[in-house]
Amino acid sequence: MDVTDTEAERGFRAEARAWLTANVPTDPLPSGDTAEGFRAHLDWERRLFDAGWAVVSWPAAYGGRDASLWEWLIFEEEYYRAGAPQRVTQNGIFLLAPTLFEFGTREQQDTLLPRMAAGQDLWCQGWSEPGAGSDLAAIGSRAVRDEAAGGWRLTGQKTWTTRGAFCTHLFGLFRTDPAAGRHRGLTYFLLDLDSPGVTVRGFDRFDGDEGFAEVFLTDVFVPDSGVLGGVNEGWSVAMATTGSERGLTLRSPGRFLSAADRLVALGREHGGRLTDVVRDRIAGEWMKAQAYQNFTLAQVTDIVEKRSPGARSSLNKVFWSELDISLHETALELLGPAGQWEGPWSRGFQFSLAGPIYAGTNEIQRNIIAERVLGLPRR
Amino acid sequence: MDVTDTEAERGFRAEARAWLTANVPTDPLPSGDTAEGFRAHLDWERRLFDAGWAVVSWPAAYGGRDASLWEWLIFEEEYYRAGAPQRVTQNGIFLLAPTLFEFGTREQQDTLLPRMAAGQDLWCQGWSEPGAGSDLAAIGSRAVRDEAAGGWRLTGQKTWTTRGAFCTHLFGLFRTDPAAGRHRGLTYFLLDLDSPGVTVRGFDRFDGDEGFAEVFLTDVFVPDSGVLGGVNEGWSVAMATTGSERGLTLRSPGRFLSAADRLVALGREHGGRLTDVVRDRIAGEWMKAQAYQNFTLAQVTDIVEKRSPGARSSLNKVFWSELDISLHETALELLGPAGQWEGPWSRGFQFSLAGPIYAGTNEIQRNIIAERVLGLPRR
Amino acid sequence: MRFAPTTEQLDLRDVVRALWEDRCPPAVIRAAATDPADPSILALYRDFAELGAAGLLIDERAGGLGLDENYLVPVLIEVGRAGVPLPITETIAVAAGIAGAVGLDADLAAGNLRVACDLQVSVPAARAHSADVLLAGGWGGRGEITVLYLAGAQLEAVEAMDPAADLCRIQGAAVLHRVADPVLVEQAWNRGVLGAAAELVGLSRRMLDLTVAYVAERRQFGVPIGSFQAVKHQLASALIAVEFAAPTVARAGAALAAGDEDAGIHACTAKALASDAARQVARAAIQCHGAIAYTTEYDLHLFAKRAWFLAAAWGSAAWHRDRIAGALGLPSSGRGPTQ
Amino acid sequence: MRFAPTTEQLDLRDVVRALWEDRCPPAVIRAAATDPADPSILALYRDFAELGAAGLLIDERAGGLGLDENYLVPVLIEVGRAGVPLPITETIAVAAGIAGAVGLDADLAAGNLRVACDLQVSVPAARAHSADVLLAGGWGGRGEITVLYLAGAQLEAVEAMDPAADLCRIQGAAVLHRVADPVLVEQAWNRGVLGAAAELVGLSRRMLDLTVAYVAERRQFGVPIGSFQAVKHQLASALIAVEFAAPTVARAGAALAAGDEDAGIHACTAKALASDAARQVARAAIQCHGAIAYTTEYDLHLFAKRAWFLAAAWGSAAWHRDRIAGALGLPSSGRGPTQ
Repeated sequence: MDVTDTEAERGFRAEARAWLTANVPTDPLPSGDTAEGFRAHLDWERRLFDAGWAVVSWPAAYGGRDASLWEWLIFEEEYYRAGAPQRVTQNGIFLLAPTLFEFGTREQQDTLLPRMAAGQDLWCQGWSEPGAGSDLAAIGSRAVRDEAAGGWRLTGQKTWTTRGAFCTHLFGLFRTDPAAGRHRGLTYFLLDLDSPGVTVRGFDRFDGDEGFAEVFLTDVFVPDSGVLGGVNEGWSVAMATTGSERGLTLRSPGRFLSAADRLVALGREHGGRLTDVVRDRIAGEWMKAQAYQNFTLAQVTDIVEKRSPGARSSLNKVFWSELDISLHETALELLGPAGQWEGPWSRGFQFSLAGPIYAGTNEIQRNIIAERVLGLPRR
Repeated sequence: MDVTDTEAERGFRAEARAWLTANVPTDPLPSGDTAEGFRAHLDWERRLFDAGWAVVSWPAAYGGRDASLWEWLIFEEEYYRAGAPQRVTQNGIFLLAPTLFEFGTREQQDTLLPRMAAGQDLWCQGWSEPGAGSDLAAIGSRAVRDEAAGGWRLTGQKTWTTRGAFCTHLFGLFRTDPAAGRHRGLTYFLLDLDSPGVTVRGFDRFDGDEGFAEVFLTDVFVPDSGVLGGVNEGWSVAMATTGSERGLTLRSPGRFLSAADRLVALGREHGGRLTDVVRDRIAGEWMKAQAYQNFTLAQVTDIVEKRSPGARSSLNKVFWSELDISLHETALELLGPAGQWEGPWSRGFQFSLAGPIYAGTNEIQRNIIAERVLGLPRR
Repeated sequence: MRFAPTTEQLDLRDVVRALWEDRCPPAVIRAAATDPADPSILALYRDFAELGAAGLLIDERAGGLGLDENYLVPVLIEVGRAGVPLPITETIAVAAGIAGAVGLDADLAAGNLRVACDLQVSVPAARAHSADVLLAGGWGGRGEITVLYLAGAQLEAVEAMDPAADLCRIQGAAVLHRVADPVLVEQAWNRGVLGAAAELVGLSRRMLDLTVAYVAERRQFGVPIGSFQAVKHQLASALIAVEFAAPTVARAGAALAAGDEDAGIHACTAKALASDAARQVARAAIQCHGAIAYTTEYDLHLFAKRAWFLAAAWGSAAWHRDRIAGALGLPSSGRGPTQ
Repeated sequence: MRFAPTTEQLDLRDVVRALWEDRCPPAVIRAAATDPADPSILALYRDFAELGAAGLLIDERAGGLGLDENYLVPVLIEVGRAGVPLPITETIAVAAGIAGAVGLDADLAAGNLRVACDLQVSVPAARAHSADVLLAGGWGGRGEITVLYLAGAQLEAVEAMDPAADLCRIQGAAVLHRVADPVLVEQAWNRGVLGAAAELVGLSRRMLDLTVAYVAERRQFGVPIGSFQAVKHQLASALIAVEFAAPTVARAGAALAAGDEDAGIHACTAKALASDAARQVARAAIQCHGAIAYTTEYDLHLFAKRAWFLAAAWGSAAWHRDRIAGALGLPSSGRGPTQ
């Protein structure tokens, strides 16, 4: 066990902290899930990119710093500690990019990754459909071969597309072989939302922001260069991305350590009315955030030493999503009726409720844990 | 809404309270789930019977008082408030007797009920088998027709038979038509444990008491008078009893009101070290006991007015069994390390853990609630 | 002993339920979120008052129905079920006794007066835009209650999670009366607590109904998602919470109606259980719906947000447990919850 | 940065695990419940000491291994997994530093000394019958620790839920030494807390293993009961609790080994999470087993009762949360838990 930064890591941490301290906007930006807020966040993303902090773990050639996983964790910790803005580009950077690195052609990587890092192409995710949510393999949107044009014609509907109304590109699964079984016959496509035949309709999320979109596609042409991985191999390609989403990349411990610290600060700030009951809960939430960090450090060690976490990343997903809710519930309990007013904790509470639903519901995650980690029998 | 006793009910309550005050042993009896304790409890049961309090809701002819359901609730409330001993005859009185009243012949009723009320015949339940616990319909013990002798030959094994080592008689289900489906071909038998071919082996429960028994049957003869309800109709006959077990009869609100009051008293007694956290939990437990009473009063009203609670009795079972655990957990939390010592709260805690398991596991009860109360689809 | 509503109580409930089903679909809640003083919202109150329900607790001599809390509970459960964006608990329950003391009872019974409450005299009042009168003070059933006219007052909106909460800080309202009678102040508080508890039961049932309907119809993996045990058990647990809170709310209503000494204890118990039940139901309902719960186009969020709001109002569950613990003689550090 | 045991730590763990698998089956726990001073129990300790593990934390000059808490944690997890009915945490963890200060370190490292603890000086000590020395005082890492000889003392048994707890009130033990060095007293406490947490992780894993094996094999309704979602989800949740407690225990071990300033905070966190996890696992394990869990013939109860006992010892989860809250600067009423 060695839980201290190396000298190089200390230097990396100091550099990140110094830059963030100097550059993080002092006033919070408007929500990145509104048209206006999205623009403000994009400006921030571009500043991050210009200073080399947008994609620290990527190769320098694509705008990164070749940072190790440990350095990435350090950056995330500092990022959240500094109260820096949410990453509105995260669906591209954290979900699509790992897949591009693993399955993309060199040409796809060279073309798409630098533009993604720079915030020029803004990617949203096209997994869910009205009839395919938890049951992703039920996807019905179709892609039909257009041999003459050297590509595919896409038709169907995607929904729950986070920030879809503000993005420029979409990645998602489409059915290329309707005769094949549920998981087979799907292909992973990359497409420009400006293509003819695409209509995007934004709609409001729980907390009032226009955070979702429906994407309607009618005979949308995508050239062969827009296929990621093999034709009819979309399921396994997508599962690699989903693995990233469920695993480390989306939810770094820094986020929860910083949220727990804010909860503790809230408790101190309202110390005059802090009951022992809420105090006990705050301590419990703080401990869970520590546990999440410790679990993640162990998991990163495994990844670094080539022991794949596999289905254990489902433990991660369930834990952080439930921690996020209980942490916010505790804050609302402390605030009393004022917890019901518009504010960072009430917004955070609403947002947290989505955690056990997206990226594979916690019910599905618990099935995975039971079957693949504990080895319980399937039905 | 009228939640006050009528004048007659007030009189009944006063009479019960006076008798219990004068007669409940001041020192607690040894556990009724040991051989010695069982005898002590039987003495108590016989005193109850002699004074007419053993089976208040039964006809006077069988040793009861023809009490209404409301009076029965009043008696139970007073019984627990007085700290009177557990009823070691309860499996007969509360589980078999309702079935005898509904399905028994006049002769069975006249023969068996008075002896049961008087504590002369001591009945244990023979439902579970090693391979048939939650899945009661998987019963494999067989009864084969012995036409010549005018009865049946029973062979098989029953288990988890509460207080089986101390009882004189067993009621249970046996398979009379092996060719019929799971729920069909079962018959409800009544038999004397002294019959040739019966072996009873007591075994220890969690809390160290010899509370369970295995009953082995080899070619045990039971005459036709030992069949309750029709041959091959055991399932529906048994389900009526199970309904009683899951419903009102076993768990009267008096038991939980009295346990909640004892918990409150414990909190006051340990007031010097009572934290606000435990205080909050005690109040919560006390409230749940009130809720259980209120729910039961509504349910009794429904029964009195001929609106069957049906599957709603499963709500009852889940609620009291989980209340019983959380109530005891709260007491152990208050007591700290001393909660781990042998004592009424640690014994009660261990006992409470069986609640969500027996009389239909809470998993099965929640299935019933979801499917039959909420109307969710079966698989 | 009889623990069930009477036929008259059931009839009243059915009439009120039918009114809301007809006149208060979710679109009305959405309209209130946009403009809480929308004429259609006020018209809705007139329809309700025409049933006589505005004066439910008011003496017949003042034009009321002269009924008691046994009737109030089923009516307010229906208010909760429909998510009615009007201060009905405040008007027909909290204000009824106070109105009698200050000569406003006939107006209130006639449906000409709607009331908002600011019992902590610092907290924004809910639904002030659709109220004519404000009751200030009386938190916990103690102190005095000031009756103020809202005409001419300045209302400063406070944005809330519940889009139909219509929270306002109020300044410049004219003081009309002060009521210091401890019996009336305590009664007003207990009725508010009871009313919030009843609304929470109704809200819980509405959320459960929506969820049961959704999971029975929504298919994934080739079956309705309601056939999965994980969904079944979450909803069964949620139902248990509601079905044990509901008779406790009824019991509190009966205790208040009978003037029982421990009526306040029953009201505390009812509010604590109904608040916790509603929060549990909201959580299960959102989780079992999945992503659609998370959109504003679907109705569930309207009821969930109202439930969270009411669970935190009129004393949180923890506040009521603290009060009960005190009544049970359990010693406290003295740092109990304040709201 | 590297957050994983070293090869040496894993090797030590494997050796200890193999020892218990061979020598400490559940029958040994049952034997200890009947006679805690049974010679076979003491022989078991000699086998353990022969591995050198008795002196794990003791200086090599005194015949110990001179290792640190990074090695202690995996060893004590195995002690928990096997439910070893010996005061191992007390002897090899709590007493190690104290023994050095009073010249008992060589005896302890040689396996000639077993230690029981009564840190509150009023609470019965666990496993006193198999101990030679008692440490009294030092609760919470404060005050002084008295070292007493148990030879000739009167032991009055206190019956406990855990049949192998061997709880005793002790009188007439001869005082041998007093240790007031605050560093040693705090270290002894932190190591006890860490040790209990590690044992709880091992107990949790054992209970989970038993349950997973049972539900995979037990059939009802024509299928293994482990194929029901309700069983799967209970066990998945239980696993999550353990798998997030375990690295936190490892982190506390590392912090103590490194002498970190906040090592005590990590130890508190570890004990709180491990206690809550073990209680959750015990509950899920019993429920998923059904009736068989409820018999003493089956083994599960041995581990569940040990887990409940340890969860309540060395500071309950609530005690440690209170301490953490204090360290985080959260104001308190001052009426925190005392144990």
